[in-house]
Amino acid sequence: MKDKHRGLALFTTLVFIFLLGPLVIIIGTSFGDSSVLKFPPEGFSLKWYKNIFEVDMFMETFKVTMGVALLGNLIALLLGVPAAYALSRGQFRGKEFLNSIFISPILIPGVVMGFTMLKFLVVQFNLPIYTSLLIGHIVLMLPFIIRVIGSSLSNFDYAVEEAAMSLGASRLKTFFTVVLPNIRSGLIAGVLLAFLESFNNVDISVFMTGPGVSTLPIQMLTYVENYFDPTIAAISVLLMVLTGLLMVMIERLMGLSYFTNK
Amino acid sequence: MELLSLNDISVAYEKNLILKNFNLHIEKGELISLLGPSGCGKTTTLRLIAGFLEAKDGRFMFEGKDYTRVPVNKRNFGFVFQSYALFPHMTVFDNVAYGLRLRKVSKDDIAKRVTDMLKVVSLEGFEKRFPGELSGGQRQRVAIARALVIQPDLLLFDEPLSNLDANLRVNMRVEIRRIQKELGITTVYVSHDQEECFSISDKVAIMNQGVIEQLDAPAVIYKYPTTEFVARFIGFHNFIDVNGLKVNGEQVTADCPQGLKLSLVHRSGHPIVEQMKAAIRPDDLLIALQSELSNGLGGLTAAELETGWNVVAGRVKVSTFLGRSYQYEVETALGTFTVNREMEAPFETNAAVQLILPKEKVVLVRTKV
Amino acid sequence: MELLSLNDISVAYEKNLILKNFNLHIEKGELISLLGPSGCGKTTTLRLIAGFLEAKDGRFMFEGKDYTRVPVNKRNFGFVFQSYALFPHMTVFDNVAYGLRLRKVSKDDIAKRVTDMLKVVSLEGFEKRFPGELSGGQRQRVAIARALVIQPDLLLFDEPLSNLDANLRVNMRVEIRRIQKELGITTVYVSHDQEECFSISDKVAIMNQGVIEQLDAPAVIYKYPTTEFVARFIGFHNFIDVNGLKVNGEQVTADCPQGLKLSLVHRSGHPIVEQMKAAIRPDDLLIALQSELSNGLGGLTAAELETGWNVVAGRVKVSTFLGRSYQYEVETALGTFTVNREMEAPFETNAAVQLILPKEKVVLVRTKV
Amino acid sequence: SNDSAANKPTELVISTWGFSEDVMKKNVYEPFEKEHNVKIVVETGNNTDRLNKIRQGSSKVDLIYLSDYYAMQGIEEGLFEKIDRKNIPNIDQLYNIAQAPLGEDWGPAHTVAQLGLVINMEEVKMKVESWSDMWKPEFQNKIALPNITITSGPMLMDMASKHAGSTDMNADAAFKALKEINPGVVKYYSKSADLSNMFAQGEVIIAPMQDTFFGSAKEAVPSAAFITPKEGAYALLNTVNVVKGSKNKELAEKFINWHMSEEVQKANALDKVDAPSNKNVKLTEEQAFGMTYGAEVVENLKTLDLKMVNEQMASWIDRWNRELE
Amino acid sequence: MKKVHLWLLLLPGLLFLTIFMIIPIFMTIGSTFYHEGEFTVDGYVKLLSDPYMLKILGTTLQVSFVTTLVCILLGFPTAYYISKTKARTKGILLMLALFPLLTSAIVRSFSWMVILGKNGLVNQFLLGIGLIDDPLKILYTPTAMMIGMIHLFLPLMIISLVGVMENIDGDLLQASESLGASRWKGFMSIIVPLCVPGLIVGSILVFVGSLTAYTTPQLLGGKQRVIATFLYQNAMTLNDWYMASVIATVMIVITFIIIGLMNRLARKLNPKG
Ligand SMILES: Nc1ncnc2c1ncn2[C@@H]1O[C@H](COP(=O)(O)OP(=O)(O)OP(=O)(O)O)[C@@H](O)[C@H]1O
Ligand SMILES: Nc1ncnc2c1ncn2[C@@H]1O[C@H](COP(=O)(O)OP(=O)(O)OP(=O)(O)O)[C@@H](O)[C@H]1O
Ligand SMILES: [Mg+2]
Ligand SMILES: [Mg+2]
Repeated sequence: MKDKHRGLALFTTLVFIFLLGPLVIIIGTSFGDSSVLKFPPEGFSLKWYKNIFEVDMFMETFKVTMGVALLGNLIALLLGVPAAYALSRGQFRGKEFLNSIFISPILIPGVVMGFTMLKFLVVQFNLPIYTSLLIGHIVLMLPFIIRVIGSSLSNFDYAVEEAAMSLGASRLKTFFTVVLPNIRSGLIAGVLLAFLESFNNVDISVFMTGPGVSTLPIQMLTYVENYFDPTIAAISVLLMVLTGLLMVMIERLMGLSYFTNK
Repeated sequence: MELLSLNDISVAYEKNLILKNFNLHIEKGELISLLGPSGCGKTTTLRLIAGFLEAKDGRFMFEGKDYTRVPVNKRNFGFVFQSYALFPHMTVFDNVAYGLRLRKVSKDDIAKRVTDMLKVVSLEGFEKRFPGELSGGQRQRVAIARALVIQPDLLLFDEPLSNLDANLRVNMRVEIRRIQKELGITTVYVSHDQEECFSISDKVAIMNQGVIEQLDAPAVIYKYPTTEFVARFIGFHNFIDVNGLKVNGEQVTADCPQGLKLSLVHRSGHPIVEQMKAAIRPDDLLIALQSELSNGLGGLTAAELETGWNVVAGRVKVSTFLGRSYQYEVETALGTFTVNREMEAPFETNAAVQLILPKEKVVLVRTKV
Repeated sequence: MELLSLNDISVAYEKNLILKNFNLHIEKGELISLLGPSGCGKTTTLRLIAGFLEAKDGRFMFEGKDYTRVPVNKRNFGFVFQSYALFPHMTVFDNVAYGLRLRKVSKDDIAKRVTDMLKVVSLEGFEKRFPGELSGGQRQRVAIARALVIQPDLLLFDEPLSNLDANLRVNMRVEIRRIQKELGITTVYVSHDQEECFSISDKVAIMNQGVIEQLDAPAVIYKYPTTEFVARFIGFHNFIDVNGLKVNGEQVTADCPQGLKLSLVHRSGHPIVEQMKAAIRPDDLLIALQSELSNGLGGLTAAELETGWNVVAGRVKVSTFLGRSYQYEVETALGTFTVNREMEAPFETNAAVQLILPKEKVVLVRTKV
Repeated sequence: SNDSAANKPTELVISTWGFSEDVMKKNVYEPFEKEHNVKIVVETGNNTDRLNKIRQGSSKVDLIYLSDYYAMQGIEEGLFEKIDRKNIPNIDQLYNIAQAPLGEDWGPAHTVAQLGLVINMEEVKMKVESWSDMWKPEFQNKIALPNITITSGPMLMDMASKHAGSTDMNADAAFKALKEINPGVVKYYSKSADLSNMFAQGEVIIAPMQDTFFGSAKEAVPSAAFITPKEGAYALLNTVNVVKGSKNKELAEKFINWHMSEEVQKANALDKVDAPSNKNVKLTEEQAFGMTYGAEVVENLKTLDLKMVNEQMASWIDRWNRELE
Repeated sequence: MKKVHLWLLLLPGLLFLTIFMIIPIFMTIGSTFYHEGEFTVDGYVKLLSDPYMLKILGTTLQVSFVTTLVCILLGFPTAYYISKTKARTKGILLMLALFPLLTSAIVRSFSWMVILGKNGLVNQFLLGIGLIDDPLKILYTPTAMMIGMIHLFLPLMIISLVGVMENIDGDLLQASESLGASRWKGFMSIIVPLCVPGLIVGSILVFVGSLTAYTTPQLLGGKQRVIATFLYQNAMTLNDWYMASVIATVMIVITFIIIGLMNRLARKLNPKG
């Protein structure tokens, strides 16, 4: 098996170099001395990192972004998981149609969605900015939750659920003790993707921010409108470190193979 | 005491009616097997009883209560799945303990009962393994332990032993039977394996296309199948059309094609109707060279043998070694017969032989239900 | 002519050695079965031959060429998987046609050959279905058709019939054997089912923990197992320790525990060594009430019977109906014996009985390989 | 006044770009908050985003900072309150150009920047002194120009029509000139930061650039120089206006007055945030480096007729898209 | 499961989407047919009768197609390799593949400038080994734009594919090989069709992403315009939401058509997918 995959391994390595190479540059420049992106960086300095904490808005918007991504994710899970479950377990007409409805938010250009939501949520329904932002992000996250979790659900043998029920577990109990642990990898992948989608979103957030409510990507964008120094590279690096730590933590908590069953 | 009854139950997948006006009554403490060809509805029946499927029509009574709409998890029935359906994320111990935990059994009690049950299925020492780390046979045993440990009111087995090798299969079925009797758990058992069904059951139901064709004690079914389908299914490979049945108490004579005259003892008491066939097993059919024909063979007098009663001439076409015996395909004017005979050296291909149908071994079966 | 040979092959998963110095030689046109308990390495052997696994050591020769490193797709071996491994996205027709298409067979030819093959496996009319829409048995037949249709140089079957019901299983095995003989395709066949192995094979290899313990024609293995393991595996459920063997041509006498004296005919020609046991099948062991003992029973004279040669006294503990016969567990001073007897009415539990070990049916087996 | 009587601070919502927020807070917001018992809430974003939100009419913004071109759009669409100049006496201290860049009814400019030419001296062999020099063949494939959609886009139109010989802004002339230079343009940039990067990467050696960003370009390419062409540099005025419907108009005007004060303007200049539009602010040469400073410079900056620009914009963009590819 | 239960599970999500997205979007689309109080299709006529617009649309589609295709070509083998590795390695590789998503698109585009620019790493390298004498112009070309977008979207493709590949029975490839298929042929005829569901999801994500991407083309592309440019110009610069909605509707329709075509192609590859 091993030699047969050697070509593939090489290919994969190259793809990863392609994927990660730019990140190395970002990491490099974030420690550079110069205020322009240079690689290899000249000098060494932590001033860009210091700068992050000097600009209040970075921390404030970071909090908002995290809040929206986490709270939104939670709500998207509450809405999405039952739907994904019904879609994968139920046999009914119009299932395909519902399926496509649930992924439709991916298909609409971000600006249009953002603008539409501004028009309806903020202007028409007169919802508070933060609520609108949250709703916008939930809409954004739902398809990821439903798609990813749905596909791992459909790969999970229904007989196992029946076994649990025959042993006396209610549907809800079955879901939490048997289904959930087994779709863990899909769940984590879905949550992660949705989280990233929300965390990086600009298109929708741009319309849903207002006085005192803004998100980190918007703040970063605003920042580059005016400066281009490696501060945002430094932020990216911090985010990567944060995520890395988070993943290591998940791994520690949930065992070695949190991404994959078996 | 009747524990369970299915009354005029119909079940359908989409528009496909699988069970139609299905009836089944089971006494408390009984082990009843469902036997039938693939696709006849055995699993469907089990799933209906378990509550995984809803009947379109009819009623399901259990302990005198209407269970038709009782949800699965309120039924306290143990189910052993054809595909194991173990919880992949739990250890063997946790799999077995699952039902007990739901019943809020104390920790110590759980440990004890699970350990005991794992001993019963010969899986001591496997407590910490995950299902993915077990062989097929071991998984099946975990599934059985998991269903048994909750001391269910009814046990449902869907081909629980189909992935075990012969020895283990025999051991396990003896165990299942022992536990079932000991605990007095009423059980419905589905299997492909006839010997397994016969050996383990109080009663066997032979199913055909969603209908029970015969429900009787194993020995009765084995000896006295009522219909051609049942007979065929339990190993009567040889069938002969009969006409002009003459009944005289238990003694029956019949005319068959090609001038064959048949004399047989009809003991089953099953009614004799218009459309019937005579049937006999390969093991019961005697095969002999002309020279070997002798008085008393097959319960026939020398005179009878000579006048051709119950004797068919033919030629050996194929012979197969079966272990205990050789099996012959014998070509006759009435078609091909299958015969088994224990012997040291087999007949040659094309040898001319006589087939004798012992009076006591030929049964009459209806061609229609 | 030797077609295939495995020479001192070793196979390991990670660090687990599954086959160690494994040897197997197969003649052209032969059908050889691998029989053995779950986990003994049958599938591993097949996968090695197919080329899915690489040997750590040893050589695999095929038609005189070294095939050890020939890639799977250059081998032209048909493989029928235990888990079917049908292509879920292709219809039955396309599944079967897959190998032919790769061989650039013309469209018409493909249509013809696939249709023929589907007829062989009784799946006419299923061409357009997808594997997901078939029952287990139907899937298995598609898998068989898919492997057969390419007219492989070697056919490898991994429990191809384990999901079929008894009748279909018999039909299919006859079909497999017929096609195999007709096309003269050398075949390696793995199954749990002994009768299946015996009936279908030219030779049977009994495997135990990665080693072939005996490789012989079915009838030889059936009658003359060489080791205790083989004997146990093929249905000799009763074993007795023997000492003081006295050999006189084929006549052998032995002393057993509890003063039992055994006299037997040793026909197999297997060498007689130090550590041996006497073995007998439940079917061959005779069971009788004291009153039934008579001259000639089990090839023993009345005198012998009276002086206790080959006779063990015991009590019936359990009786089970097996269909053809009843099976009894009989408790004796030498342990529990298992006996089958065809009879109308079974012995009562606790009945005092005599077990007679017919001289011709007792075999001597080695306790070690 | 009455707001000092109430204990609960009034909320004043300010929409701004969001750069140097720390400095703005220190120099502008905090002192004002203290003095007037106000709580300042800031909304940040670029001109278009913020203007669009005002357009939707759901915003609670009181004051909005916009560059003059976008402010003009707001005015045209009636999004702003007219200001009462009496309440903003500090306006008198501003340079003329900053006092009423969009008309007497509308807000002043709190800072002035200029669009000049930045060149990489090391690479440029000739002497550059006019906007027209950009059309020189030497700069083929070495020049970047602003995109029509950004603030300096219309200024490019102006340069181009002048280059084509028209005395005032003439779209036909401009596009003729643009088509001429187009094949040699590396890129029409939309972000100034992007432009610094192009200098750093050696993609371009000349480009019109706002002096505000020259610092970073200089850092990237030490040999970069900022040149005021002989026709004059263009003024970039950042203005502040009161949003229609503001409940705190008076307070907002007080705030504008505060921002225009010498004190604030000087502090911001020293922190290198905004070039002062208050002519009373005096800076040393070093302090003024990189900033549009001094009456002589400021009063000579060229301005465009933004009303006309606004009217023409849609058709310009359309032609731009079609003709420059 | 009972129908009632099904709907109880589906309803919250469905209602949420309907109220907060579907109705608003339909009203936006609907508004493109009403301009100044009258039914009209002027916007569409204007857009679709303009050869220049059609050309831009064509280029955009082409770029999106190429991006999607390259993502498939790069993502497929990579995902396959990842799916074949052991659980632990798989976790790490997936995590690494996800990492680029943590970095804002702008930062990533800027880093590509550092790589592709005249003084960039690629040119320095090529000049260094003497392969070229003058720096290549890569930045500000359609190629640079596509590289940037591929980098942006490849992780999504990989993740979608790994998801389905993990669940493909390993025996299938062996079965095909035993029937005479080479590794490549087996891969193409068995693995690829079975990956169709993941391929579709991945392709939709990449395709829609590159169709609507705005910043990356703006930063890395040269003078090349894409349809999203017009959407943004109309929406943000000109504040012409009528035209913006028209363009958006056209883009949505195109997306649906493309997805329809992809599904059709997929069904050919894998009728059960
Ligand atoms: N989910 C389903 N959808 C549609 N038809 C089904 C479904 N499950 C089973 N069937 C059909 O119902 C019939 C009875 O199926 P069932 O599983 O009860 O058979 P069985 O007797 O258990 O067979 P086997 O011995 O092969 O397990 C079969 O014809 C089968 O094709
Ligand atoms: N992929 C694997 N990794 C590690 N061990 C394995 C793997 N596959 C099989 N084994 C081990 O190798 C041994 C032989 O397995 P094999 O599948 O050959 O058994 P078998 O004789 O076919 O059994 P069965 O009758 O249950 O199919 C078993 O002990 C099994 O646990
Ligand atoms: Mg079944
Ligand atoms: Mg196996």
